[in-house]
Amino acid sequence: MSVLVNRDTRLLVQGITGREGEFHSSAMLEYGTDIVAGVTPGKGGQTALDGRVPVFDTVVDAVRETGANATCIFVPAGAAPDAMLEAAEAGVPLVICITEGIPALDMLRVYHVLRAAGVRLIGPNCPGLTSVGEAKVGIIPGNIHRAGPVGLVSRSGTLTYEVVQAMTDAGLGQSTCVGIGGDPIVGTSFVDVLDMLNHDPATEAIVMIGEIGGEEEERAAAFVQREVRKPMAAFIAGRTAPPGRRMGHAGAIISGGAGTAESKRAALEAAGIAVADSPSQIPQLLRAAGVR
Amino acid sequence: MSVLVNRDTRLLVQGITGREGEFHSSAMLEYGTDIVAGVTPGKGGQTALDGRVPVFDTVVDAVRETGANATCIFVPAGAAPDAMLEAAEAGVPLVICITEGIPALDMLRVYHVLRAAGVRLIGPNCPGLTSVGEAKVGIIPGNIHRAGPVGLVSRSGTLTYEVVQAMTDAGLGQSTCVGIGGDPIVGTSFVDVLDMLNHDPATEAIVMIGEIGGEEEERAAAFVQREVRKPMAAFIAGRTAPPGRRMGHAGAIISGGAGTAESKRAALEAAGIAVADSPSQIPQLLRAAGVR
Amino acid sequence: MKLQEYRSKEILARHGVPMLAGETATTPAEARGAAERIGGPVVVKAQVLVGGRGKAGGVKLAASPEEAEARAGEIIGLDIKGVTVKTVLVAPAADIAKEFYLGLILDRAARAVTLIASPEGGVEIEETARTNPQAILRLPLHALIGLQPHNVRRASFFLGIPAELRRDFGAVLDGLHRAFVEADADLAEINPLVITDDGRLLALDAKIVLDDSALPRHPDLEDMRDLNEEEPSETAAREAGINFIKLDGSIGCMVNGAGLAMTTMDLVKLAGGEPANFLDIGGGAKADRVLAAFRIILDDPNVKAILVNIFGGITRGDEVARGIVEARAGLEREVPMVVRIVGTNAAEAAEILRQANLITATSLDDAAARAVAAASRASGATA
Amino acid sequence: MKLQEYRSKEILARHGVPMLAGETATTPAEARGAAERIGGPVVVKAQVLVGGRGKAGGVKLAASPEEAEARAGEIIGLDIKGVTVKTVLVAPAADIAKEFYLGLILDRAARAVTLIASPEGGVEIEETARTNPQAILRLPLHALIGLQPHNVRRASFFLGIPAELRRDFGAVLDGLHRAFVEADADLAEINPLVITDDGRLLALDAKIVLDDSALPRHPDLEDMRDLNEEEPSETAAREAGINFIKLDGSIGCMVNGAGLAMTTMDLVKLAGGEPANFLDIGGGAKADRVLAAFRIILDDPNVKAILVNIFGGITRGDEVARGIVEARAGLEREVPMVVRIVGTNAAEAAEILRQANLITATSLDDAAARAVAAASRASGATA
Repeated sequence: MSVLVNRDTRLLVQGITGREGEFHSSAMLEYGTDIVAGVTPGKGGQTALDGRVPVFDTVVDAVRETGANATCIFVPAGAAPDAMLEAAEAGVPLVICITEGIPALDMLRVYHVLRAAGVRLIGPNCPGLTSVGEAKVGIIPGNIHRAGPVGLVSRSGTLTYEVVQAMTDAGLGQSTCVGIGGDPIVGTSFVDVLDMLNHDPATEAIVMIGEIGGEEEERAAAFVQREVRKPMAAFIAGRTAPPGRRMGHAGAIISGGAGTAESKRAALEAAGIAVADSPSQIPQLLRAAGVR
Repeated sequence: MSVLVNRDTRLLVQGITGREGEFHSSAMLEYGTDIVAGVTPGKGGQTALDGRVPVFDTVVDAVRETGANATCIFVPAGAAPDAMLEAAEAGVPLVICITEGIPALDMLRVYHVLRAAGVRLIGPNCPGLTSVGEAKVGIIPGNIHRAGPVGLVSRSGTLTYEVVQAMTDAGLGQSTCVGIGGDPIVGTSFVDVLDMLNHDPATEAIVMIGEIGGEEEERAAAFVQREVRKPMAAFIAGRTAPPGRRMGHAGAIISGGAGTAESKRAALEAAGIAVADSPSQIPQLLRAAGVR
Repeated sequence: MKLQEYRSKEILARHGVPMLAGETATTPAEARGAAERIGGPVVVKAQVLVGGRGKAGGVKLAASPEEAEARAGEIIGLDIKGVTVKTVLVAPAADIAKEFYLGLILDRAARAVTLIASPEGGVEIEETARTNPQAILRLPLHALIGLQPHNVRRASFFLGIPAELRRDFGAVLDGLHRAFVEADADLAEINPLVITDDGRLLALDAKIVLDDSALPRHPDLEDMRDLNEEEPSETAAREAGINFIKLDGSIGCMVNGAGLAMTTMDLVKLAGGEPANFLDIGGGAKADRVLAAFRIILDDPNVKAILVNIFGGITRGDEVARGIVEARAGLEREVPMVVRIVGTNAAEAAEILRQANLITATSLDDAAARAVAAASRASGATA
Repeated sequence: MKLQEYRSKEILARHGVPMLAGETATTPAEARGAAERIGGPVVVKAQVLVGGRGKAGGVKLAASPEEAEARAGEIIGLDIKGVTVKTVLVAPAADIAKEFYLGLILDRAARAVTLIASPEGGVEIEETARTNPQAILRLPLHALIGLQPHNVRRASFFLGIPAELRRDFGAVLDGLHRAFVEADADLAEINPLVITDDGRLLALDAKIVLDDSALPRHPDLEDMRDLNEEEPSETAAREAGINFIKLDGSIGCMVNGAGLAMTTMDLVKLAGGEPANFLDIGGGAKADRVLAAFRIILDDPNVKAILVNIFGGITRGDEVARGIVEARAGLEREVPMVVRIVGTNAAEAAEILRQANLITATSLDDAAARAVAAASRASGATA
């Protein structure tokens, strides 16, 4: 078992013939993800990835011809909002958007339209997700994973890989790892993924990687206190970040005194979550909580 | 019992100090409807209807102070879309809009915003509704009713009164009578009301009054065939209407050969509904179906 | 409200839809002048709102200004389905390589503005819907965010627009959509949208139907109304705020409420008569409006009797009755009147009407039957 | 990107927000000229992006052009929280009867643009939030239909705008909203919005913060960037496409990924050091970008050691290592470098780094400790 993606995921890649799209699609195929179609307007009828994936002009065509049930978006920031809307309109129930640099007001519209349509959006500006051994969607390197009982949710990219690698090195495998993205407006929150992992029988423990900015970690803490009984460990990046500056991620900014690493740590600890000082401590915190 | 409104309805009237709003609010109060508040921007703090109803500047204020759980809108067409949005935003779950002449594109937006917010909209361009003996909201004359087992749903105003009067004269009382409105885009369809009346224990038989234009009567027929086992009678106005002309109601137009009275009659009859040639036949059709 | 082709094109051109500019003419000489200014072959097209003008001889090619004058002479004054042509549009002729249909409609079933596209342009879309429905794309647009680039791409690929014209097609569809929204249209279509032999995308014909409810906020569009194609009595009714449609029968109807007005017409027909009109006088039935309504009805010489059907509802029946009696006194022509007033004080109303020598009725069926009988007596009397 | 007051006002004025037009000046003489043109008393205001300029002496009244010149002379060159004032705004002084706060923010929690209004204008809204939270209206706007008339009414009644100014208030809020949307702002506020003694509604001060992600589609707004208030190294980084923020420590950091870059800084601090910067070099870590990043880091004379932390992920570690070695060769200044490369071919990468005399580390904690140690050795050596 796993959450969001698994062996039944029939993946469409929007922007499959672009440099990024092609490169990461190839890595996904190699991991074993079932990529059934690509979309690049104007290249309908061609194939991508050495003839292994048919390309369509529109998402509607791709879904009709291949039964795709999830899409991974690699198109540039200017076109990504429309790509997400196109996927939703075509009835794709799961949209994973890797693209970074999407204007926030564009994302507000997309967020609300997709939500009203009942579409699950992961990202944007996220590394994607992996259900270990089943399917990998996005840009997380496949070779850092090892199958096991720990679910992970994170706002970061390489920091997530760091934590996953540390767990794998310590012999702690993962069920599903989800990068929700570093933008102020993302489709799926910590709480959403925590809820899924909490109900996933394959997940016995949960790791959460947060960072400064916003209040989603605090909301997650409140949710965990109320709902989650599985062992948890967490890390919050940005204790040394100065206020009022965007730390790379559009969403990582301390403003008006809110969104500090300290307030997030405090909220998580108050919810009974073990918070690490360094990513390398995550495995030992999990071990201490009895995770094998 | 009844549908949509009853003794627990705490009604707000938007536009209560206007000519129409005041006149009909007075008639509603007289009928026994519990009008708890009015809204007229700029007249907050005053009272209406001889001091019987407090007036507020905004719907939010009115709801907070009086617990209003339904609103009846009498404001002019230019301001009515905003009045509906205001009611929805303030959390009023039931909006009845009497106003006619609202542009269709305005209604499209309002329809979708209210729907996403889970707000039930009746109208616009409708006479309102009466749950006989409990509450009357809108402009249907109260004195034509008699309490009883027949539910009614209609796209018209005075034609509805005609049918109700005919039933009352024949000794057939009504449970709830709903005018859904004559515009092309209305919040509540025949099917919606038929579904409610079908589940209402106080309603033993149903009368449906349609007219030319659109396909809602045909959809209603399909629904009735599938779901409704209560006796039904119907009337469709506009057998003599020429195609391509709006017959008063913005929605009453035969276009491209669709929306004729004949196609609607045929659909209703195929669904087992007795269709009258004249409103005056409705009571005898109900009697023939065993309604007392 | 339907707009003439040249008006529709005016609006679309404002939103950047590419087309060959033309000129209107109301005389053959004007048409010749227009053709001279345009240069080259032109099309002379009758500006009428009824369909099928091509088959009726209302659209003709002309190779020269002289020919344009001659063709305009044939078309102006032509009767097309009861409408006399007053104006023609003289526009440059185009060499057509491919024709498409592109339209937006207010789609009540989908509760959306729906994009309709077909590679079978130049024929009515209803015709294509019957003969080749799979050649039509129906794409409801999102009601809150409108036309999106992916909608445009979908239409473009469906129509098979060549790659080099896709950007232009996007501009056409975007312009059509903005025109639809800004004019508060019920329908806006380009038919045909063509690709010319030299590879340009052009709107050759256009039709816009406006939402009557939105006209009050578009006085500039209201000014585009073509009174030539409206019954004078309907113009008068509109100006008096009365919903009125002229029909061919002999029984004038005056009713409050649109549904009840249609029903009244239906019952006249059921009683063996023919309604002369649809007339909804609206709420209140005030004396001045009643008088205006009577005048509009009686303006039609075919009218032999009038059926008044007022469901008083909350208004008092006796007041309505007095208004009717008063209004009748001001009329120039007298026909039998059957008046039915229901609602508060209906009995007092009936008494007032009887004293004024009006025929009364309690049931609507009865009122219709009496009106039909009165009209047939009146026809007999005048025959 | 934060905009200066006069830039923010420029944008709001374009959207019809009423204000007293002023002029900017960079010398006392220019300020005098501006005051002469304006006539009457003026306010001279330092144009800086840091808060609290009033308390710092950056805002002064002047009754005459002479006085304006003198006040400008005091303000220009003033150091406000580390920023040297280069520009002042000279604007007509207003007689204030009432002050309000009116703002729009991108509200991530509500996933909406949220309207914020308070009758306590002239103070920072965060201050009011602490001292008198019930004096603040927070109203999330509908994300798909935006500001609606009922939102305006609610704000207007909340603020107690007098009836005769409600229409003007609607125009102000509407203009603020259009400015917010069209500029792709994160924040747009008018503080204070005032009613003057003679009953006019005016925006006396304004602040707009733009969404950096949307700047590429607003080249005109990008041009409003004030390089005077940006570290030159940050300007260079931005132009090189590198996410860089200068800090006060001695350990330069070069990391791929924003979250990992913050974590690296945190671990430097945890190991007893102080990070000299945040630097996210992005994906791929190409040689030319690595070189640019090194140069930007080393431009800071405080930097005594560099910590490079690259999680290779899908890119190959040996390629990254070669890029780093190559870039290092092109540097003018040499400091100890601790390089950690994780991912594909990490062992080969470590070998390449060792051969080039770079300090390597496998764990991030270890890398941070080594960097702190190297920096403290280097500080000792130079001291």
